[in-house]
Amino acid sequence: MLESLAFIIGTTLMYSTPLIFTALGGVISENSGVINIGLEGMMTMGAFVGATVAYFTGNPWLAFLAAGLAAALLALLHAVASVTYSANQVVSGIAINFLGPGIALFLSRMFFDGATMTKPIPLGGTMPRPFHNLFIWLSENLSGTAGRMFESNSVIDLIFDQDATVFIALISVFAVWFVLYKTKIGLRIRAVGEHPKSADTLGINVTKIRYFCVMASGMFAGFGGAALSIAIVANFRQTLVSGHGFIALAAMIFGKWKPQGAMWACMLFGAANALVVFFGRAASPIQISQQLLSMLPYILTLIVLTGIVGRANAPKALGVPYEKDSN
Amino acid sequence: GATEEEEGLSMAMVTDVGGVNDQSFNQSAWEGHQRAEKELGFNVSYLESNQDADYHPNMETLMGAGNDLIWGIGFKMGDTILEAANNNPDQKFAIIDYAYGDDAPDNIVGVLFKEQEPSFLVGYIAGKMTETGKVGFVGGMEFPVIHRFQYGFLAGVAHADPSVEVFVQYADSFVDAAIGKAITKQMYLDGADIVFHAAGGVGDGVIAAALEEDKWAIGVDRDQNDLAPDNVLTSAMKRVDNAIFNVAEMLKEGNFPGGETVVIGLAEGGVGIAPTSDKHVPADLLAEVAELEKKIIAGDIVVPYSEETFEASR
Amino acid sequence: MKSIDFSVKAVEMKNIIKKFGDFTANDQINLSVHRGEVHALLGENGAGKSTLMNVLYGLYQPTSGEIFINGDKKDIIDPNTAIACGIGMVHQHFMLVETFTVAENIVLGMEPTKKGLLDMEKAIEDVEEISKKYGLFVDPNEKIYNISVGMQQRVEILKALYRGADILILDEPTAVLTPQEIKELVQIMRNLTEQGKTIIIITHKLKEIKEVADYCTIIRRGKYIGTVDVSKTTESELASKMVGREVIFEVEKQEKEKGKLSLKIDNLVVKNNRGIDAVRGLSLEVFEGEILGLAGIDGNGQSELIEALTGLRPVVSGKIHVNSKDITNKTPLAILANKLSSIPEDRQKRGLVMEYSVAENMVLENYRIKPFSNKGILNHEEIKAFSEDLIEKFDVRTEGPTQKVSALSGGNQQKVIIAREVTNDPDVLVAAQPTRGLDVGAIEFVHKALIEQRDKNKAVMLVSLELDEIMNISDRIAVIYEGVIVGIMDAKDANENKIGLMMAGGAEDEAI
Amino acid sequence: MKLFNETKSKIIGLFLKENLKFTLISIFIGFLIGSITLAVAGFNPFRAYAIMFSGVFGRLNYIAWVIIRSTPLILTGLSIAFAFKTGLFNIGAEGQFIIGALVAALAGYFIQLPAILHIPVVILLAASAAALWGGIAGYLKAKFGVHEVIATIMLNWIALYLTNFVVTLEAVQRPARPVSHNIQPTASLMFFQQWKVTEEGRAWLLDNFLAREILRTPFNAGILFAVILAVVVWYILKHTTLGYELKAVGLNKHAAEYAGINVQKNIVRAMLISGALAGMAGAFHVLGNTQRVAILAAMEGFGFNGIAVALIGGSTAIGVVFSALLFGALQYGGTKIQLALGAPTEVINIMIGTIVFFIAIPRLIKILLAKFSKKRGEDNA
Ligand SMILES: Nc1ncnc2c1ncn2[C@@H]1O[C@H](COP(=O)(O)OP(=O)(O)OP(=O)(O)O)[C@@H](O)[C@H]1O
Ligand SMILES: Nc1ncnc2c1ncn2[C@@H]1O[C@H](COP(=O)(O)OP(=O)(O)OP(=O)(O)O)[C@@H](O)[C@H]1O
Ligand SMILES: [Mg+2]
Ligand SMILES: [Mg+2]
Repeated sequence: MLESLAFIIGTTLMYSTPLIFTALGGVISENSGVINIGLEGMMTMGAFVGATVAYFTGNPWLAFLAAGLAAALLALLHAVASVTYSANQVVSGIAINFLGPGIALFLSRMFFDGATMTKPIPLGGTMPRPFHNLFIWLSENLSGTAGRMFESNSVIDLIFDQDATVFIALISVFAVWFVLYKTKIGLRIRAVGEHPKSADTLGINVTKIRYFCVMASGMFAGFGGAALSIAIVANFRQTLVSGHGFIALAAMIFGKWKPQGAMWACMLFGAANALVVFFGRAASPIQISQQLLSMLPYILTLIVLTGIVGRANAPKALGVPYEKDSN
Repeated sequence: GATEEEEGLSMAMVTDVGGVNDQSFNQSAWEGHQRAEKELGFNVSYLESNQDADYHPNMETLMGAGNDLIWGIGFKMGDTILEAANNNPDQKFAIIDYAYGDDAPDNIVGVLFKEQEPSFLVGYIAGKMTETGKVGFVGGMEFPVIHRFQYGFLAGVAHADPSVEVFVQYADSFVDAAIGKAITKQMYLDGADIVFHAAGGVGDGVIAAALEEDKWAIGVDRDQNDLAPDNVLTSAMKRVDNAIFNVAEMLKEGNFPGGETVVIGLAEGGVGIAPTSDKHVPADLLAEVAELEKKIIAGDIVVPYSEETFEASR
Repeated sequence: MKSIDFSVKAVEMKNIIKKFGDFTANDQINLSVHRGEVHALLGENGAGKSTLMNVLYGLYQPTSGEIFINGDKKDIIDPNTAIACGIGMVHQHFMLVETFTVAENIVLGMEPTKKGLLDMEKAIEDVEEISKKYGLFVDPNEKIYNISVGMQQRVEILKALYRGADILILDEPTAVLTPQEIKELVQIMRNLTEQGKTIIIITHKLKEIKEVADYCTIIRRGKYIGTVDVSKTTESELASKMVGREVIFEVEKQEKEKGKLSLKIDNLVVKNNRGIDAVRGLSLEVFEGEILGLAGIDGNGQSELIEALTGLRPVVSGKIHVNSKDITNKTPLAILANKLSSIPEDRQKRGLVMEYSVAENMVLENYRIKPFSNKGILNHEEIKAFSEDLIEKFDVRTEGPTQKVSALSGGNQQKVIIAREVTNDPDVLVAAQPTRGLDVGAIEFVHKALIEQRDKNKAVMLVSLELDEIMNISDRIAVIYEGVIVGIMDAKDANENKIGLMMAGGAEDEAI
Repeated sequence: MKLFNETKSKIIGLFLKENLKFTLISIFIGFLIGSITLAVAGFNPFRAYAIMFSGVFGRLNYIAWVIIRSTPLILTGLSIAFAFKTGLFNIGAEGQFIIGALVAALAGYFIQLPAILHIPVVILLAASAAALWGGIAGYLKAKFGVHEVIATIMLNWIALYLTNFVVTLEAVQRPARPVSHNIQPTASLMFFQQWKVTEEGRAWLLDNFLAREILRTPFNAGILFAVILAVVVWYILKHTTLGYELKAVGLNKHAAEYAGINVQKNIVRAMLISGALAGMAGAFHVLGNTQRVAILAAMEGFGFNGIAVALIGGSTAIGVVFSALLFGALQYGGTKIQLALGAPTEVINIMIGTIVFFIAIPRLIKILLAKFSKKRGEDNA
């Protein structure tokens, strides 16, 4: 029983990790006032670059960073359009969603003999699990109950023996929250998202902050993609991301543009999927058609949303380009 | 190139949405074409499809390019090909994973694989090798092809040891690797130690789970041992390349089996277990498998391929 | 107690030219201000006052011209430079982040930090300290959306002072203030000059200039007209310099008997956005052929009252009758049909669809009826003819009915609304802040239009924060305070002190 | 006649508009970036474009294919453009398409009626179901303030799994196939579908090259409906009180509310109409082309591509028709360069992305144009 619960929690964490990264990206960009509907495209870019770098170098950390960097570069396009050239941010984001996968698959064909998938990442090239060896050591060296607590498939093992990305994601939530609400730059970011002109009159460089945020947004979306391609699985293929970016976008709005809110929304979604897996197994006490069960996460999200009273508070200047010489 | 002017036969294929280098049966199909090019002197080419709506126009494009034989790779192209064959009686077609039955027009060949046969063999291996008495099967979506894998596997396990329990779960997706990983981990948690998948991209998650939990996974379609050399026990292979090469050969020899359904099983060398199986499967067990193979070829064992045939066989 | 130091020119702007494309907003403007002086900047709407000040504050770059601060030539390339020169600016439209606290707004851009982290405790201390120093009391922890406009303005001033500003620019600081708040502001300005600060104030209100300013520079259509010593001039002289002609202040208005009861509000209770009662048992009657002025400080329930009257906000209890028909909690459409129209408070938010043409806006309430549409099909010709007619009648300055309203000036946008509402031929016309931000000419026009309605025997309810306006054109005046009417009087019996006191919550007969 | 004249002047007006100029320049830049990409990958871009051009216009049946491909995109594009006009972002056209297709397949198979009734009944049912699907998002937004972007993303997935569930029901699924039964011939919109495979039809087609070229494709009446619907959408937005209200709500809901327009009702109405349009895209796709629905392993992208179509078309009805044709031509032509050169078709996505990207930034184009013309001016001097 307890193990079942632990499994559901563990699966929730695994499933929601790529979403959390990506939704955090959305949080950062949108708090500075730039809509980022291009998360899906940025995530695809990150997933591809992560898998490719991991394949060629065998170094997951380098791959992870490269994924963030590549997606940030893609985000730079979005920043140029929406910050410098006052683009319609939704349109620019949609463009990113064509460009990201387009470029990623194009490059994939160049690097992998025409394939739209990468080769499997060699052993050791994927994200390590930081507690894995510790738990094994503990279970072998502690005696009695204490040892059993860390055994494979024990509650602790099921919940905590996760890819490093899971912990990085959770830390990132805290870090983004901290930056947004506890630091100078965070105050400025939020000011720019709410009232860019006010920030400008106080000598804050709106353009710089928005560039920074949009690129950070890309970086996190890239991390999200990499969390799929080098942690959950060990390769990239065309269909790997399929829709996760949009789910993260929804989670970000659902979480009312707050890092912790976005995280909970992603976890809700992850938990719903964990339940689908749990109830979908043969031994499950309830037997429902798999297709009906698959709808659960989406229906659940809709229901929860209607239950949330009041409208979500988007940053006031969200989607409005800031132009200096106008009233 | 110069070859364009040569008086060789031409053969082309339309891939399904996976693309030609999908490290799965589209790729295998293309390898079959390439072999036909090399050994039989065919001119070969392919067109990729990005969505279902591409099949028909791609087919037309290949017809326009003047090919002698056009392949559709995947059952989803079944109707498209039938229609094209009806409209163009002079054009020859063939399709993988689809059969038209008796009223097929005679310019069309359906190629079916007995996926249940290699699945039976890997099921037998799993049934023998499991230490926990539990194994798993992860399916993509509930398609007849996937059912053939599933029931062949079930029968194989039962043949090895009727007391071994098999967890069967479908992901209802061919793409969501994370779901595949979660299902597989769940199966391991429930005590399974070997999991077989027939689930496309979802299978990436299955193999990732095996790698992480250091348990066994069984690959599908091609030899997937490269994905996790220490954890992919064996694979149920489907030699689309051989099938295509064989039909091409028949075409060249003037025996194009138009109007027929070519069913390829162990006997025809179109399916089998992965050559790397000897890495992890003990030799004596492989010997048993070889025996079974012979029996299947001889018709002594008829492997079930659907729920009904499976129930009937028990 | 004047503290002007005539030896130092705190600000000197020479031959400033600022062009927006082909349009010259500032054409060779000169401005010189001594240290410790209150210098007023006067001009009609669009004269270029804000532009000039934005140039001084580094928000705009002048096309040509020179700026000297305390005698030194400065290149003010951005607000940071301006701040470094000791310039602070309170903008016409407040520059506050509504979701932030007072303290967060004040320190934004110059945040105190501790070990690299935001030090909000220090920020709050700092704010308390300067607010004590200059007598500008605020609650540092309150969110901006929770405080009054007057408070918000203090926050704006504190923002400048926190940055060590010696030269303060106040762009129309009194436009949104109550008489009491204006008095306080005047006091604050005196305090500041006593402490050696220099102030440049933009305002349309001549009375205020007379009251606080030492010198006044007048701008007309982007051109420098001159600088006058305020103590040696009169209000009407200033006015005629500003517009270039004589201005009549008094509105012509014939005596008129009021008719029968038209709008009856009975014990009305309405909640605000935060769910708190904003209108709390308010009763009021407006009769045919009168203008009832509703005076009151912003935020005492006026907005909620108007929204309830027009069907935009639910009534919790109480009744509203128009011509003895109950319109309580009816839809806006039903209320329109019952002949209550309104000129909304916020013209761009409520009154107009900015991306629609003038013609389309003219029929915003009437597009559903003949002849503008028939069975759901619009008749563009009729709409065009109708709006051409109104454009002419109301003297809307526009290229034509197909021009987008967003391209019109504020005054002309307001004319579109008034034309539309008046043409509805309502029995009751509720006009909320109808002249906010308009220049003298436009104000004259609006006032005439309202009086015309009254003379046509309509009931007009004028809700305004401008006491002068209320006193000028109302027949009766009601004062609203904390959601109830605290006094009603004939305009003849009203005076500024009396109303001002009631607006601040003091009873009629008690003096504090 | 009046309508015709107005339409004509509208079209002429459109070509004079700045927006169109920017769109054309964006398309040009898209091709430019596409050619750079191809060149970098070692393919001759001129050859590639020549192949694409002849692959699209070279034969009558190629043109027919482009039209077939563009038909659903016109409608999903219209759906999204319509929602844009009313201030809503309907990411859910994909799901509404799926629902429309599903219902069309079911009604086309189960209902027995003569063609003259069957077709309209099927279309009506499909449009209504999809309208409801879109309406859910509208209702959730109007009633609970749920952001339509989230609601429609969720509804897309629900639609997908719902289809997969329904298609696998015994009564619906073709035995042992992952598809539904084919619709009755009475519901088909394909031209001469029955006749063209009869002996007589074949014989006739053999002698009539042009007809044969077109009829070898599933050329169907969908395009006619799509164009008619584009005109209807244009007419609604331009000439009806409904359109006036919807646009007013989209542009400024506060003013609309003040003027007595029921904002909530109009949000729902807008989503109903938008959903109906996307649903009809699905219906025509089934009735005209596929004749059935299949189990979906992933979204097919008709709705998502519709977003790009709407954007390239400037969210105007006429613009959408042209941009859908461009989109269809690019996608169809893209497969030809793969066959001829082995060039990756992803270059098409890069081109489309580039076009949409530059459409987002008319300002940059303006600056580029100004520089360009200035330079020319200097050269002349
Ligand atoms: N950024 C801008 N771009 C183009 N024109 C501008 C810009 N800012 C101001 N203008 C124009 O310059 C003129 C002067 O504007 P400004 O805001 O300085 O007027 P003002 O004197 O402050 O008027 P008001 O009393 O209404 O505040 C106006 O006609 C205005 O439309
Ligand atoms: N954070 C976002 N990410 C993606 N798209 C967005 C986001 N916010 C808004 N949009 C899209 O942009 C459009 C404008 O959104 P906005 O929030 O202003 O509308 P709204 O929800 O009607 O406003 P309100 O919150 O005042 O009711 C919507 O159609 C929405 O789909
Ligand atoms: Mg101004
Ligand atoms: Mg001004």
